[in-house]
Amino acid sequence: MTKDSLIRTLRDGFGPALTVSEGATPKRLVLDIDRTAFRAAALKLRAAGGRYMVGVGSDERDRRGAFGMIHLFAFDKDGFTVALRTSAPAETPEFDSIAPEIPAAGWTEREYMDLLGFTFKGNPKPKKLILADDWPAGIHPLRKEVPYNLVPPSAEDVAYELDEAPEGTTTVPIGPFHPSLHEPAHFAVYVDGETIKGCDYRGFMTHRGIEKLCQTQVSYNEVPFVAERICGICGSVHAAAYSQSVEEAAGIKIARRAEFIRTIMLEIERLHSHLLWLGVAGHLIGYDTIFMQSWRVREPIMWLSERLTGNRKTYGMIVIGGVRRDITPALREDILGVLKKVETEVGGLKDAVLKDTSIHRRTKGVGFIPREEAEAWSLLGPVARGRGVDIDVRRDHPYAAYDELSFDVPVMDSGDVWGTLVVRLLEIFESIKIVRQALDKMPSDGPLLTEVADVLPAYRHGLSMVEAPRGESVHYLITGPENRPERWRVRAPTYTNLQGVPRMLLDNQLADFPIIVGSIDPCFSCTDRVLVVDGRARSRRVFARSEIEALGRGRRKP
Amino acid sequence: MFTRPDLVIPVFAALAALAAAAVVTPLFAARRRAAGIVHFAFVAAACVLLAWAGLKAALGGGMDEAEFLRLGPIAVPILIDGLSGLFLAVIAVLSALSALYAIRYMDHYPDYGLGRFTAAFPVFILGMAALVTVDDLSLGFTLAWQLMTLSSFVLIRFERRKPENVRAAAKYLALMELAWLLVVGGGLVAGGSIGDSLHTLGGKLAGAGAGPLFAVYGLLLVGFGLKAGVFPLGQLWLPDAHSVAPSPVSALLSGVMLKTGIFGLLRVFFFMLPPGGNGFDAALWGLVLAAVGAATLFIGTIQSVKQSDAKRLLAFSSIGQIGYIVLGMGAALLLSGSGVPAVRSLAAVAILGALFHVLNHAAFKGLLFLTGGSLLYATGTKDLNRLGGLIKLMPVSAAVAGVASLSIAGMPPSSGFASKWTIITSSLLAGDASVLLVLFGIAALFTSVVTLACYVKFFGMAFTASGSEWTVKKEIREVPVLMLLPKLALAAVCIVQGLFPFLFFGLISSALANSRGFLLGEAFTPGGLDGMLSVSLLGIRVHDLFGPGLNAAVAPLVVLGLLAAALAAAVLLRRSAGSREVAVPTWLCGYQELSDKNRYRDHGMFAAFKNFFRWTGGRTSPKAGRRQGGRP
Amino acid sequence: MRALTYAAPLINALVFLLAAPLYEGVLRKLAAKIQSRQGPPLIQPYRDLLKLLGKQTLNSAGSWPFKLAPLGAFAAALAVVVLIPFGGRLGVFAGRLDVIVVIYLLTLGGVAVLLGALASRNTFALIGASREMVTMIMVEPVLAVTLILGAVKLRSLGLAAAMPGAAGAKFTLATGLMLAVYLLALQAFVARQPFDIAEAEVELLEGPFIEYSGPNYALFKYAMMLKQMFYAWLFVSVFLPWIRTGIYPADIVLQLAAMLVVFLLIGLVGSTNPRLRIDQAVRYYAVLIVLSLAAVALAVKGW
Amino acid sequence: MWLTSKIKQVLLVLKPGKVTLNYPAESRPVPEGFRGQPAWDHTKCIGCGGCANHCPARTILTRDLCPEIRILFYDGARCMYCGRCADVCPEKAIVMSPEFELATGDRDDITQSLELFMLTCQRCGRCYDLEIKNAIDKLDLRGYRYDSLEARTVIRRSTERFAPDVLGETEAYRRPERIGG
Repeated sequence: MTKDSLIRTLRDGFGPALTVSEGATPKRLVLDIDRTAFRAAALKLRAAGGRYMVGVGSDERDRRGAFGMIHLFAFDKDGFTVALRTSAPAETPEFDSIAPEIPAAGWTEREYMDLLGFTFKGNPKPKKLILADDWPAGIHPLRKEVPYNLVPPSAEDVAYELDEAPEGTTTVPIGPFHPSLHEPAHFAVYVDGETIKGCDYRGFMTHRGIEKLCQTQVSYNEVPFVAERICGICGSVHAAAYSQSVEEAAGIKIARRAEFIRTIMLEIERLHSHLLWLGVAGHLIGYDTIFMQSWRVREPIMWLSERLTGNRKTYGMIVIGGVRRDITPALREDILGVLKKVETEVGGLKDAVLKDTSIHRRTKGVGFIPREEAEAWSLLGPVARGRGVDIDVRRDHPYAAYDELSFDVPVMDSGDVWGTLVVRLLEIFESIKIVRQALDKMPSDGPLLTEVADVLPAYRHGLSMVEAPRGESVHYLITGPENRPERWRVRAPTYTNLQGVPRMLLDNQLADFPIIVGSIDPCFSCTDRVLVVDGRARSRRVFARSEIEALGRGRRKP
Repeated sequence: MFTRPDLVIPVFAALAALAAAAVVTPLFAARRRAAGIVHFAFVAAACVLLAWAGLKAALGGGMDEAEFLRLGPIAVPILIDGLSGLFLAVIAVLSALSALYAIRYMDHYPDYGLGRFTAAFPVFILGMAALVTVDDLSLGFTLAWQLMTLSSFVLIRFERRKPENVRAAAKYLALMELAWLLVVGGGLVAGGSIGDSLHTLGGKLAGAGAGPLFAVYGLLLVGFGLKAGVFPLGQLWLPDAHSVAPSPVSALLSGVMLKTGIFGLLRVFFFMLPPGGNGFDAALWGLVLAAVGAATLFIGTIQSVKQSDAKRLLAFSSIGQIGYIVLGMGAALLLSGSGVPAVRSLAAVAILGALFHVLNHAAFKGLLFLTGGSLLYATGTKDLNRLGGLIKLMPVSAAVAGVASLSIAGMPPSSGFASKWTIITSSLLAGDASVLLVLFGIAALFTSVVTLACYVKFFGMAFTASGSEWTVKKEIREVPVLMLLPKLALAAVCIVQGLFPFLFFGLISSALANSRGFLLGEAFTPGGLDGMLSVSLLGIRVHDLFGPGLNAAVAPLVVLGLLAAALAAAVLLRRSAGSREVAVPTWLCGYQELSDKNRYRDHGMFAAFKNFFRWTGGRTSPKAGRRQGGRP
Repeated sequence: MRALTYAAPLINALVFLLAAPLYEGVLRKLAAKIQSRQGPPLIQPYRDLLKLLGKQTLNSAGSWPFKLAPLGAFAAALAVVVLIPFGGRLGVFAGRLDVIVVIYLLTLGGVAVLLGALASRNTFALIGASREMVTMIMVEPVLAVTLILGAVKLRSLGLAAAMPGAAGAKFTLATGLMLAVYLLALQAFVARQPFDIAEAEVELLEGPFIEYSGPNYALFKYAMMLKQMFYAWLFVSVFLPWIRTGIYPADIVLQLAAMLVVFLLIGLVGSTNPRLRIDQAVRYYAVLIVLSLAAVALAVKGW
Repeated sequence: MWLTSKIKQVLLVLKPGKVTLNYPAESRPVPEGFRGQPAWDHTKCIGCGGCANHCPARTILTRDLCPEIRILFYDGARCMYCGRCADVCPEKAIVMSPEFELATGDRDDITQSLELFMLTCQRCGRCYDLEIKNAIDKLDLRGYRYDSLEARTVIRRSTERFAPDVLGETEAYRRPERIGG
């Protein structure tokens, strides 16, 4: 549905309750709507083909005495996004839940129940999502009056109440310390024999309070480095997405050469990320040789990054207004050389993996979801593309230099882990293609960094989406008065994909759990970026080795 | 009147004592403990007599021919030979121990009076004893069979307010009457009339055509097979009846009553034959029996693995173990007709194994059912999904259950190992005598691992893993001494059978040698098995069968010694670096603590295996868990 | 000669105990080679064992089966290697025990693992135990048939007849079939990929052994090393009986060398396959069982 | 086909040979421009506090013992090696060294502390004067200072509206049962 016809439909439906305005660019549509029609409008947007991205809640009591709530929808075919905004009075932050119809919105709503103290009437699972088990009720850390470094007293004897297990099943506790999860999260898997009959997720254990920190402590220019550390793998993605959102909000136009360099960094990141995933996937099905070989092939890319940026990961390349380091002709040759080598090696790896019947056996038909359900859960990236959902931000909502580059978006309709595996493998070659094109088409000189004003205008909205290796990363930014974001909302792809995992697990075997969870390439730290402060983790005491050992044993006293 | 009053008089005295018990003990029913003791006293006295007579017949020589108990015109042939003696002894030992166990166990049923129980129990024993004593398929058989069937019907129906118990009992009664009809029908087809002993019947079969012979043996096989519980007949009644009966009765049903079916089959296929085997195709019927046995042991055991109700598991497993016995008998019958003397002696080995397994199964299955009863008594449930962790609360019962489980699984050096070894060895060594028999032997070997799985599960889920601390509300205590005593006695029997199998092989050889008219009698005459099978303190061996230097051997004491030495080495190694032990809680990835929710339940065990063999059937009672569970 | 009969079991025990960790080291080195890694030194497994022996013993069960299990597993494995005619030399047990005892002793080792797993009460251990048992049930017929193949030919279940190459003495169709089946089942016997399903570290965290630590775990590890060495020996002994000179020490060395080749094969297959799921593995084992039964039938018919 | 693909795989993996290094006996040299541990050149540092101001990890702290002595304290335990400090340093007194093997049991091994003797402006009497505000005041504002040299803790600010007794109000909150408790 095109933008105009969408506006017409909505105007017909809601009349004066709805205010339509243009966003920062023509690709952003902003709809302000009365709270009572919020749910109906959201459902209408979904029905019109909008893909639910994420919700943004904000505490705006300081400046207008109300809480704000935004649902973001993407219209991928037509290349525009819709921000559906409403507000609620400070005393009664209540909204109608859209989660029953749009399951992908479930976590967003629960997140704001925790962090801002919102109420979403009709949410099917109004349980704690983000806050620690022992976080006191009634304190909502993202509210402005709560200090960023609040450390409430911790309690040992508190625990999350897991979902009721289906009749006759056993709960297999997977995580937070479990070899198939490389970061902490807890899955309570309900099994009947070896068949998974359900699953409850309790995550958000790597709470770092990044959003709150950046809203209260650092200024715009420091945030990219913090954003980069949201995720260990797709750091550039978050740095780029954050920078773009600031640039969009403040109306900064950056140099073309910098855009190309950003593109190259993003694609190099995808290259190493997909190879990393392939290795991890191999390990998760017990095939460590794939793990080792895939990482061996990946290693030159890491070295290349080191030469390009000064580090293997957390490149520190992207800042607001451009990039920090240039790609010199020597580095250009370096990149091309590495790409050539990697392309050959990945070619061999691809044949070895795709033709191996024993790998087929462990991936085909595993974690199957039909296309319609994948869309309902708003699955993203290779997880969606492996299930026949043809979306890719790079093509649908071009950013950086992607509008000038041509590439294919591989889509598989097998709907299972195998599909995601093939998609990722093929994307490696697309990435190589993109980097080569970018090096060719890049302006040969020009500034890297655009001067940015010391103080950016306040209360502007910026939205940016970046196709991370795992799918679309969304950053939503409201600029603030103190030269730092007033509200910065990060949604990593895993946040959305993870919500679909219990559905993927259903009726599969317990032995497939690692590879199904692994197939979304989960990044729990990305997902958990938002949690404010964990009392225990933030304790500043330095433990001596003997103390830690004693603590370890002490915990295990029966 | 009788040539062997030394055998007949004790037996009849015992039967009379049992009859008296049936009349006298119900009078005490109001005082439960007294009733139990009086009941035990009578039964024990009778059993001593039965055992004495039985062992005497088995060791010292039994009656050579059937003699007649005449009541006016009616004559009932009585035969107490070595084989009868052996079975009498088994019945006696297990009955006495069950009665002892019942003294305290019946406290478990405060809502039910003991009148019916104390009346029916002695009659049940009487019926079984009579059944292995009479030697016809008409009147005497009918009398004994009906006594046994009706009294056991009453016992199975003991908890008569539970509809499923009543249903199970009714099904049992109907099928046992059908079995009776089939057996009596078989006797009639064979041309028998009242007063014909089996030997006479066999004589009448001489010269009969293939058709009538087929009909006679077929009817008898189905009839006795129904009683013994062979596949697919056993599945019809056995699991239901055995699992609902009070545990001492279950122990008797499984430990000895099934063996009366085996006894019947033995009498039919090894004694009641046309003179000189004329017209009787031993190879064919042997193959049929072996096939039935292999199918029974395979399917019964796999069905047993699927059960979560402890007693139902034991009941299905009984079917499986009966399969081993029938396979042994089949192998014996099949190989008996061979022209090669070595193969014929394998037939003797096979029947030895089958009968040894009869003894072993009586001991360990009786013990297991008493264990099942103890679980029920102590926790109020027999659902393995709800049990677990009892080893700390019921250490003696756990140890005893461990012995029984190892025995039935056939781990060396246990009793099950010796008997299964004999059966499997004779099947495997038969070689080109019958390819099928070799395959059956491998099936038996395979099944013995399944049995192991079954009992690892039984023992593990009931005693070691966790569960009862959350699911059982009442305080769990070790069962009373009076219940432990019979279990300890049976455990001792199991251990002796395991470590000194030669004693029992000797007993069985002697019993068979003392049974006139036995098909394989020649093997058990002095010198018959010499040089082929040797039995000694160090074990048993089959050797020099097909030439010097080739043999099969097993010596439980050697295995025991070897394992003990290896264990000592392991202990030394474990202690070598002086590691200290620390108690810790169970590790569940750091977020959950062990609770009823994350406990792995019994029905999930071996899921892949159970799914693969779903086609073998074996109904798990859906209400198994809740039936007994409600009781506080 | 007679002294040697008594010494042979001791020699077996010594050689196996000494060499088993070395073969484990070979496997690890080979895996490293295939994975383009340095890999640990060959003697690393010895160090691992020593280190484990000195570590603290954690006991989460508090019941005696938990403590007995590692002893049982080790004792059973040791008892098996003592019995076998290693280097072609029959020990003192040859006349008293037969291959069925060997089969059951191997099973006993498995039972000990299960007993410990069930006693440790851990969810993962129980799932692991369930898988271990299913694997044990399904591969035992293959082992049994391997041993029995010689027995049905030579009509003896004695250690002398069934184990040292009776099956391969005259290479027949049945032997060939069985050799193939044994090779296919080998990974399952030694619990390596694709059949390390019970331990499955990725989802079950070593399954049955999750609660074991220190010397107890060392005993399990050692038992597993002994077991895999036994299966390698069994292959050499049954299917490559012509590897022999008749001189006892030379035969030991030859067999050890041949076992090294088997281990290389195990390592190669192990590091080029993903782990199967238990339901897939059961179907695979079922095919192996059918094939091995066919081999017996052929052997009985003299083919 | 299973077997052929396996053979291919084995051939494939044997080609590159051994690629891991016998670390730490041998290690790869770091490339030019590598961002390792930042190193301060005390001869160049003018104590402006720009690095402290811009450190995203707030791992560079300052404290003025007296108007003339400023302590610049770098606590490597929290450093994320972004190189921002080196970027903003007006005197290029901070360089990102190639040092990356920083694992240690003692936190002091990766801490740097500079005691700077500050010269005051003879005209205004302050060390620095920027256009808007004194840089030290700016640091105060952000709270990037430490009060206690021993505890190395950052001064914490609370918002006016959130009083600690809000926490007390939540004590009545009934916490859910521990799983399995």
